[in-house]
Amino acid sequence: MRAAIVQRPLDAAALLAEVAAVGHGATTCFVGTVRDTHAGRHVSGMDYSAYEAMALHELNAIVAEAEARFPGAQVVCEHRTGALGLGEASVVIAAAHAHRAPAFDACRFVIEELKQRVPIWKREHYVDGTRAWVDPTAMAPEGSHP
Amino acid sequence: MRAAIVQRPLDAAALLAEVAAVGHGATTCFVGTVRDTHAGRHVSGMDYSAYEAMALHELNAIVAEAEARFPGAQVVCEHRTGALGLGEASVVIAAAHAHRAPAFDACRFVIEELKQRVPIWKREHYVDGTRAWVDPTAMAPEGSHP
Amino acid sequence: MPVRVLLFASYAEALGRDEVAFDPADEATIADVLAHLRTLPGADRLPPRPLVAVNARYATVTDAIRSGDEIAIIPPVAGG
Amino acid sequence: MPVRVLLFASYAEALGRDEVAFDPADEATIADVLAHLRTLPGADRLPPRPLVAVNARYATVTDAIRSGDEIAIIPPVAGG
Repeated sequence: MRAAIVQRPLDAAALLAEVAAVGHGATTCFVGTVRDTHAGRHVSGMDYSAYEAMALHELNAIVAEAEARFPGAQVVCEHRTGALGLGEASVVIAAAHAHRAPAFDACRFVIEELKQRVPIWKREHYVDGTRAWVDPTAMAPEGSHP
Repeated sequence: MRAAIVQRPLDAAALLAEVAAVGHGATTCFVGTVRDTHAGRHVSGMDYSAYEAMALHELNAIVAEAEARFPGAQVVCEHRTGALGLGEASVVIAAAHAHRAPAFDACRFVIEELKQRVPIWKREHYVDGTRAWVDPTAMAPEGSHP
Repeated sequence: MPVRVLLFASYAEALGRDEVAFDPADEATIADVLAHLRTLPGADRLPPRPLVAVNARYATVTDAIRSGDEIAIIPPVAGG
Repeated sequence: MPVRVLLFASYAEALGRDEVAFDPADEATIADVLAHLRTLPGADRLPPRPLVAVNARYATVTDAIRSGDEIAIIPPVAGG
């Protein structure tokens, strides 16, 4: 298991390779990317910031919880901070297991927990030049994903 | 959407890139790989064969069903046939969507359906030199994944 | 005109070949194809009700077959 | 000796700074930190009960604080 907060572009293939092992028959990954629309507004980019020490602690805790909840799973997660353009990856999670159900479930667990408790924030930049902090607690559930 | 039966090594990163789009905030992938043990036996490799025309038809149908069931999802799947060594990928699925729940669900749907209905077979080679066709219908559920 | 009957994986191994020709009578069904296969050496290793396909689509044993059809007897699938 | 109070994202923007020093009385709690913050310009944009952390771990407002602690006021998280 490993978690990191990084300032460089993410590499999903590298994380898939990191959890690969001949005892694993199933590997899943999740890539979260900056989308061009949010809550009906046209987005041009996103700034991610973090309380880095705490975010790293929480992310490591979540990855460890995933491996404890799905015994045999190997999980790695990297979250990027800084200014990201449209389509760039903000988070990548890779999870491997002997079998596919826990590989999927471990990956899903990490992204759901990450969104609940890792102190990372994002400010959207809109095509009209304005910007706003994203507050998932203030949005309709439909608009709050991913 | 796209599905293929191929005889070359699979490239998960290429499939992730194929479904990427600025309207997609979430991309998932599943990679199935040859495992070193199965039902308690030590595996040294695997031969995959297919009724290729029918397998391609079923795989395309499954990918189309995934996109219909999860509107907005974009899905691609490649399955490899031939002789595969330990750790080599036999199948890769990538699914992208604006939001994460349908991205995960579409990916999962494809692998579950694939295992039910795509006419592909595999023969395991064991470390002791013997080999056997895998019959998921004859195995305990625990040993039948992935 | 005969139909082609395709065998795969463990079934091909059981019968020692991956294709069988069968000349169906009028109004023949897939059941007739299976009955013919069961006369061949090794056919005792086929299950009572194998999956079947006609022209690369899943079918049922009561389905009619036509001259030129490609029939397939499908072992338990194991993709992924 | 004062504690450091860290502000992030929309809260840092609201108060126009990302760190505030606060010299706690004996037996002070995080509630006292928040009460101090609410005397500062822009603090009306903080919610009634923000998430808080002490030394990079989630905490509750009734938790005691100690000299040298790093207190953080955590806006709604939006990672991923």
